[in-house]
Amino acid sequence: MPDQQFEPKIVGFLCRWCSYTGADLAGTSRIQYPSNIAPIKVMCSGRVDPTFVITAFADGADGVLIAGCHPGDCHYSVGNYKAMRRFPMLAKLLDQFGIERARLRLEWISASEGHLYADLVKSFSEEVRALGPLRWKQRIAPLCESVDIARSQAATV
Amino acid sequence: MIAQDEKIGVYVCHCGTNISGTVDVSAVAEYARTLPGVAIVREYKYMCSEPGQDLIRKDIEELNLTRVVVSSCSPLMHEVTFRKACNDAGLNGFLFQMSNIREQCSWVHDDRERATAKAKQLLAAAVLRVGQQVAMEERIVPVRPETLVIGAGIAGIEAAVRLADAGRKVYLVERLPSIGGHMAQFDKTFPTLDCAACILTPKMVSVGQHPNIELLTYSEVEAITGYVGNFRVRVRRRATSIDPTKCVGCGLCWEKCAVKKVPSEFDAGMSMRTAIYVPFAQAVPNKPVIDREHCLHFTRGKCGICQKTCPADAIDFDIQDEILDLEVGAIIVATGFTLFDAGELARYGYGRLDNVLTALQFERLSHASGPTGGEILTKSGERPGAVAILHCIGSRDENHLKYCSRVCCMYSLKFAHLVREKTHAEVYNFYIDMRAFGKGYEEFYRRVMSEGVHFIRGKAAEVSTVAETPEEEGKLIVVGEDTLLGVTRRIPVDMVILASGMRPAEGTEKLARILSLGCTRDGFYLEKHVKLAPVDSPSDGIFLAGACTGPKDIPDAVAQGAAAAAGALSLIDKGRVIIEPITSEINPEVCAGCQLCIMTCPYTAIHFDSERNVSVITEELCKGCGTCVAGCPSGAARQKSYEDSQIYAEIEGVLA
Amino acid sequence: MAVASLDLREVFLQKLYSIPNGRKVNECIQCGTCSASCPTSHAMDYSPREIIAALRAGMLDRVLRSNTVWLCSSCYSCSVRCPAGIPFTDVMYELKRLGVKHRIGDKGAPNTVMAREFVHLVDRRGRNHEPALIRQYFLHTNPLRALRQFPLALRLWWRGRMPLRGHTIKGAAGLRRMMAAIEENGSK
Amino acid sequence: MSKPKVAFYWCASCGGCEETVVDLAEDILKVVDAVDIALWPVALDFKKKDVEAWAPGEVTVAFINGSVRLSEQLEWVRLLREKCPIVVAFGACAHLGGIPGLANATTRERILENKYFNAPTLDNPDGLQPLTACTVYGCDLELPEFWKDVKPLDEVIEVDYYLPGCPPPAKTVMSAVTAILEGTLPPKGAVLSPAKALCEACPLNNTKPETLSISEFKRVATSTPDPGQCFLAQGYICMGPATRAGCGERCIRANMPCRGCFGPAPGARDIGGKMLGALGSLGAADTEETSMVLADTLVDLVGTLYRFNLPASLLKRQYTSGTGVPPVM
Amino acid sequence: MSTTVNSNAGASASASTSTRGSDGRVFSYYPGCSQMAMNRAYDVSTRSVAARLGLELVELEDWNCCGATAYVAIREEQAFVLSARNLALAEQAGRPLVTACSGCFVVLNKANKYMAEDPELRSDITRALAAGSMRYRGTVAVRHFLDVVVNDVGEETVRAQVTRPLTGLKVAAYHGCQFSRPFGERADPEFPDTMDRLVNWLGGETVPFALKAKCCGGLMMTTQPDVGRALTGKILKAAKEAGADCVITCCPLCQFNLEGFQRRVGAAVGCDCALPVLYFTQLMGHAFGLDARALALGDSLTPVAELLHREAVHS
Repeated sequence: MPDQQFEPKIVGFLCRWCSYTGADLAGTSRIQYPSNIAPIKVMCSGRVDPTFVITAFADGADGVLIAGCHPGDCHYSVGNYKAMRRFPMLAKLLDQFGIERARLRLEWISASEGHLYADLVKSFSEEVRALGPLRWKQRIAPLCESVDIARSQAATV
Repeated sequence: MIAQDEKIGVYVCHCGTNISGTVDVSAVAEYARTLPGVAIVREYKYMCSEPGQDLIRKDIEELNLTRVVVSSCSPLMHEVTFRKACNDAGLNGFLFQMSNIREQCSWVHDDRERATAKAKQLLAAAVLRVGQQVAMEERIVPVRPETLVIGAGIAGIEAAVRLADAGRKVYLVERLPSIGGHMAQFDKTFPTLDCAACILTPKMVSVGQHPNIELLTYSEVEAITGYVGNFRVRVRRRATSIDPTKCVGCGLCWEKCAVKKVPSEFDAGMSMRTAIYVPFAQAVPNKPVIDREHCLHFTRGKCGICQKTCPADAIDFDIQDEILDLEVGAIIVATGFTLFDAGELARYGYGRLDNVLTALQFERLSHASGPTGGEILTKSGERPGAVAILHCIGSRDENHLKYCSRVCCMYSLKFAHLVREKTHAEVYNFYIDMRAFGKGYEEFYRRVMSEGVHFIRGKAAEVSTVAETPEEEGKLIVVGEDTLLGVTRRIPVDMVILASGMRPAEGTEKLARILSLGCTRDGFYLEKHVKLAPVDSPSDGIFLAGACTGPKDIPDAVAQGAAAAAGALSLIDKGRVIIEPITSEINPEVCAGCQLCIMTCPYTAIHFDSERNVSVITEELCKGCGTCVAGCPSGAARQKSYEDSQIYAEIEGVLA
Repeated sequence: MAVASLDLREVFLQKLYSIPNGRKVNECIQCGTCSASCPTSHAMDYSPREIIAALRAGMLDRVLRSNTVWLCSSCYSCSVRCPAGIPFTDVMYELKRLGVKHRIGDKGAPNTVMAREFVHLVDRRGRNHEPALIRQYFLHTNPLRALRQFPLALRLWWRGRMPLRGHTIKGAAGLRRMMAAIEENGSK
Repeated sequence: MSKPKVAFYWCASCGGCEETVVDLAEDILKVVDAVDIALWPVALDFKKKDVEAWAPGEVTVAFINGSVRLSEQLEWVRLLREKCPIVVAFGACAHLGGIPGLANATTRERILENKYFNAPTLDNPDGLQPLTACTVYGCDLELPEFWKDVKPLDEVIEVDYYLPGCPPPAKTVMSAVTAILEGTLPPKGAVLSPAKALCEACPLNNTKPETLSISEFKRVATSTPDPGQCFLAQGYICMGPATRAGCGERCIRANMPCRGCFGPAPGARDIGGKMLGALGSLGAADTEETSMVLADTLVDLVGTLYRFNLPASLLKRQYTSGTGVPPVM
Repeated sequence: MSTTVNSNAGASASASTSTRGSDGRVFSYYPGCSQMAMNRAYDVSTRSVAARLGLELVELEDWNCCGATAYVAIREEQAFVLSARNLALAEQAGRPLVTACSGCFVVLNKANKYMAEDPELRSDITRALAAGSMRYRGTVAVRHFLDVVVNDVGEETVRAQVTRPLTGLKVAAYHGCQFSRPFGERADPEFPDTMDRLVNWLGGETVPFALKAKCCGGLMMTTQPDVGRALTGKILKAAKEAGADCVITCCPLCQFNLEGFQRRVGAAVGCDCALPVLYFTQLMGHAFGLDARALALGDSLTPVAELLHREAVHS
C-alpha cells in the first residue's frame, strides 16, 4: 500500500530549450500538476553529469527526472543522445545499489509539450510515491553503528 | 558554502495575485531571512516594474549587496530585466539569480501550503546557487545579415519583401511548389471585395524577381542549430524532377500527362490535376513539379510522356532531394494555418452529402479561375435557389477548436454577398454571435443584411436529408434553433457552406520541435508576450508572423509580416548581440590531456594543445551546451554560468 | 410562492457542480445546438437552451415546473454536440431527482410513477421484472389504458415474453445493506 | 637531539602497504637513520598499553594503512590520532576504503551468512557465529565487533595527509617521508601525488584516435587488450582519465587498464559518475534500444567504477531496502 | 515517450489489464433484466452467436439491475451502487464485462467513469459496497457485445462462419442512441457504422439510413406515447423509404419500441410502418446457419421468419 502521507521529493534536470520551456508552458497554460518536482535548469540534457543524479539521491531526492529535447531535435544537435546513452548505464549502476530503476527517468519533452510535462510529473510522482521514501541520507549516515551479533547466544567454552 | 562576508538581497514578487494568490509570499520572505548570507529580504507587488527594480538598485547602493536573488517568474521572462537592474547599480549582473515561483509553482499548483513549501525550496536553491556565482563579462557576438523566412503565404511574403527591400538577403522557404499560401486561393477579400489575386499576384512576382530573395519552394526546414545571430539551418529541397534552368513553363508536359485524376490541392479537391503540374496559373515559380506519389514513372516505373514531350529537355527523373546548409542571423516563422476538417463533424454531412462545401471549396467555386469559372453551381450544375452558411464549424467548441477563428463571420458575410450577387438565391446564415470587429467590418455586415440575407441566431445542429414536408424533399435541410424565437427551424437549401475554423498548419508541431518553440494547447506558436511582443518568439532571433500564432485575417497577417521584418532588421542592423557567457573552458591545471572532450564536442570547438598536453576550447566556436563538462572524467572542463558547484548548490537548495 | 427557495437553489447548484463537468453550465454560449438536436424539444415547455438560461438566471422554479426534464429520453445528442461541453443529459437527471425529491412539478407524473415502481422492484428483488413493472405502472396511472395494452400483452405472453414470476437475486440481503449504507451516507 | 619517532599501523588491509615499506630497499636504511620506529605491529610486538604510555607528541607521525571495519581498529586509530601530531592515510584502503571497501556493495548480514553458513569449504555443524562477548573458563572476554560497513580512515578520525595507491609506490613514500623530515609538507589535507589524471603520464595517451565510438565494452577477464593502443579506444574500461596520476603507470605497462587505485582526479566529485559521463559520451548507440544494449555490455559497474573507493564515494554503501539484488559474493 | 528502465512496471500495469481476459475471448456476460423477460430472444441469440464466434460468455454470477435510466432518474448514488455491485462481481471474476443492452452499457460505463473521476463518490460507493462485504477497485472494462463482435472478433472470423449469406437482403442498421453515445469510443457518435460493417460481412447490404442513431423515444413510448410514437414512426418510415427489408437493432428497448407498436405508430405518423425488426444477433445467427430456435425467432411480433426464408436471402 503506498504511503498516502509521503510526499516524494523529485529533482528535475530540465534542458533550457525544450523541457524547461515546456514546463513554463504548463505554467502559462495553468495546467495543474503535483508540487513534488523541483526543476533545475541546465543548458542541455547532455550537460547532466551522472554525478548530479547521484548527488541528488545522496542529498535526499526520492526520484530524479532528466528531461531534454526529443531525439533529433536537440538544440545542440546531439547532446540529448549523450543523455540517452548515459541513462541506462546510470540506471544500471543505481540498481546495483538498490535504487529502484523507476526512481530515475529520462523523458523527452518539447517546448510545446506543457501538458505532457504535467502528465509526466503526475505519473512520476505517483510512481515514486508508491515506491516509498528512499531515505538514502539516513541509510548512509550512521557512523560505526553498533549492533549485537548473537550476543544473546553468548557461549561458554 | 556561502562566504561570511556575503550580503545577499532577496526579493519576492507577488506578481499582482499571480503568485500571491497561491503562494504565501510573506512566509517565503520570512523563510528567506533564515538562509545563509541573506542581508535583506523584501516582498513587492510587481518586482519587474520600475519601482520594483528601484528597490534592488537602491539596496545594492545603500546596503552594498554582493549578490541578488529575485523570486518571481520564469528566468526566460525577466532574467535580462533584473540582470540589467543589477548592472545599473554597479553589481555585476551575473551575481544575480532568479527563482521561478510563478510558471513552475503558483500557476501549476493550487494547494497553498504545498505551493508555498515549493516556493521556499526554489528560493533556497537560488540563494545557495547565487553564492557560487562569479562576476563575468557579457559576451558580444556578431549577427549574420541573412534572414530565413519559413512559409511564403501573405505574411511570409510581406516579411521577405520588406527585408529584401531593405537590402538584406532573405531565404524564403515554402513547402508547396508555389508561394502565395491560402490567399492565392481566395476569390474576393472582405470587406472591400478586392480581388485577392489582383492584390497578391504583383507581390508574388516581386518575390520571384527580387535579387535579395532566394526562393526555396518545395522545400522544408529539417534542422536548426545555433543561437541568435548565428543560426545554422538545414533545408531539404524536394526533388521537383524539373531542371529549372531549362524549363520555360510552356505547359506541354502537363497537357500530355497520363495521370489526370489527382484531386487538386489548390482547388480544395473541386477539380483534378495532373501528376506533373503547376498548382495554379499565376504560380511563382511558374515551373511544374512532378508529384512522385502519383506519377506513373515513379509508382510503376513506366510512362515518361512528359520527358518525351518536353521541348526544353528539362525533365530529369533522377534529380534527388538536395540538402542545403544555410547560415542566418534571424528567422521568421510564418507557417500559417490549415482549415479544420469538417469531416470530423459527421452531422453536417461534409464528405457524405453532395453540395456541402467547406469555405475554401466555396472560394474556389466562386473564383473566376476556379472549376466553374466563377459560377456558383450545385454539383448537378444548377444555380442554387437557397444556400445556408453555417458559422463556427469546429470553432468555439470544447470538443474541437476552443477558440474563435476570427475570420469566419466576415468571410461568411462575403460569401453571402457573393451568393446573392451571383445567384440571387436566398441565403441563411446560422451564427452564434456576429463578430465584425475590424475596420469597415460592421459596415459590411449592415450592407449584407440590407441585401436581404437571412440571419438566424443559433448554431446549426445538423444537415438532414430526411424530409418531413414536401418542400423538404430532395433538399439539404439545415436544422437549428432560432434562439431569438426559441423555435427549432428546418431550412431546406440546395447548398451548404461550412465556415470551418482555422487550425495550425500541418507540421507546425514538428517545426516547433525543430526550433524549440512553444505551442499553446491549441497548437499555435506561443508568442513571447501575447500583447507586448506578439511577433517575437520566446527564443531570441526567432520571430513569428501571421496565422501561425492564431487565426488572423489578411491585414493582420500582413501587419505581422512587416512587424517581424522590422524585428529581424533591428537585430541585423545592430550587427552584434549580447549573449550570456555560458561557454565552457578547460582548466589546464587539471586537464590531463585525455582528449575525450574533443570527441564529445558537437561543434569541433575543442582542440588539443600538444605543447602543453591539454585540451583547449575556442570560445568563438563553443555554443555552451556543456556536454563536454559532463563528459570530462577528470573534472577539468567547466561551463560558465552552469558550474558544477552551482548545480550542486541548487540540488542542495531544492532538497533542503 | 416560489417553491425554489434560495436554499433549494444552493442545494441544486451544489449537486449540479458535483457531477463531472457540471460547472460548465456557466459556460453556455446559448447557441441552441442542444435544442435543435433534441428529438423531443418541440414538445417541451422550455427548450434545453432555455432551461440553461433559466438555471443561470436563478429561475429554478421555471425549470422544475416545466415538462422538459420528463421529455428527456437520454439520447445524449445534446451532450455529445454541445460546444461548451455541458453534460446536459446528466443535468436533466439531476433535475429529475430534485423534482422527485422535493415533489415539485406535476408534469412528470407518469414518469415519476414509472421510476418509483422501478426503484421499488429493484430494491426488493435486485432486478427489474418488466411484466410486473408495466402492471404496476398502469395500475398507478391509468388502469383504463392498461386495457388497451391488453392485446399486445397477450401477443407477448403467447410468445413466452411475459413470464409471470420475476427473479430475486441471491445477494438481495447484501444489496439492501449496501442501499442502507448509502442512504445513511446521504442523510449525513 | 633525538631522532623523530614514527608509527606504522594496519587496519583492514592485505599487508601490501607494509610490503611497500620493506620495498624501500636501501632507502629504508636512510629512514631508519633518520627516525625511530615506535610502533610496527607487522614486524615487532607492541601492546596497546605501550602506546597509551606515549607522551602526546612523542611520536611525530602515524602511517596508518587499511580501512576501518572493526571496533578494535577504531580504538587504535583514535589512540594514534590522540598521540601523533601527524596522521597519514597510507594506501588506497585508508585513503578511500580500498578493495575491502567493495564489501559495502553488500550487507553485513550477507557477508556473515556466506562466511559462516554458505561457504563451500565450511565445516560449522553447530552453526557458530562470531560473538563480541563470551565467557571462557570463567573469564569474560570481549572481542572486536564487525561493523555494518567499511569506512575510509578520514571518516573516523581526522587525517592530515594521504598517500594514495594500492600500494603507494616506494618513490612516493620516500618523498613523503623526506618532506616530513624536512618540514616541507604541503597544506594539510593534501593527497601526496600529482593533481592531474593518469592520462597525463600514460604512455598510450598518444595512441588515442581522433574519435571514439564504443559499441561494446570489453573485459580483460575474457579478452586480451592490444598492448600498443589506448585501452578505451579498444573498448576496455580504463579508469585512467578519471584517476589521479602518480602511480608510475605500473598497470598500463603490464597491459592492464587502470583500475583507479589512486582515487578520483582532484576535479572529480565522484569517480563513477564522472566515468559514466565520459563513457556515455563515447558510446556508439543512437537509439534508446541500442543504448540499453550498450549498457548491458557493462558488467559489475560498482566493482568496475568504484573498485578502490566505494566507501569514500557518494554511493558509500549498499542501500538495503531497495529491490536491487546485491551481487553474489 | 518514456525511456524509463522499469524493472517492476508490472505492478501498476496489471491493474488495467487484469480484466481483459487471458486471451481476449472470455467475458463476464451481463444479460440485463429486459433479456430475462420481454426480450429474451436477444439473450438467446447472443449466446448462440457468441458460441459460434468462439467467445466464451460466462454469465455474471448473481448480477443485479444495472441501475437503469428509470432508476437513476430518482436515486443517483443508489444507482451507482447497483452498477458498482455488478462491476465488483466482474472484477472478482477477473474478466471484462460484456453486455448486449445499450442501456446497461451506458449505465455501467457511466458508473465506472464517474467513480474513477470523483474520489468522493468513489469512497461513498466503496463504503456502501463494504456493507455488503464487496469491493471494487475500478479495473473492469465494460464492453458492448456488438463492439466486441465487430472490433475484437473482426471480419475474418465472422466471414468464416457465414453459411447462409444474406445475399440481396437490404437492412436498415438502426444503432439507436446509447450504443455510440456518449461512450461508444470506436463508433462515430452520430453515424456509427458498426452494424453496417457486420451486415456487409454477412453478405447482406445496408441501406443509407440517416436516422440510424436517432432516438426511438425510449421509455416514453409508455409514459408519453404521443412523443414516443412520433419518434419511432420517423425511424420506421425512413427505413422503409430507404428501401429496407428489415431493421436490426442492438438494444432491447429500441427493439421493443420498433416492433411492438407498429400499427399505432403508423397511425400516428400517417403511413404504413410494418417492417420486420430483428436483433443483429438474430440476423448474424441466421447467416451462420443457426436454426430458428437457437435465435428465438419465434418470439418476434413481426414476420422475421418469413423474411429470412425468402429466396433472396438464400441464394
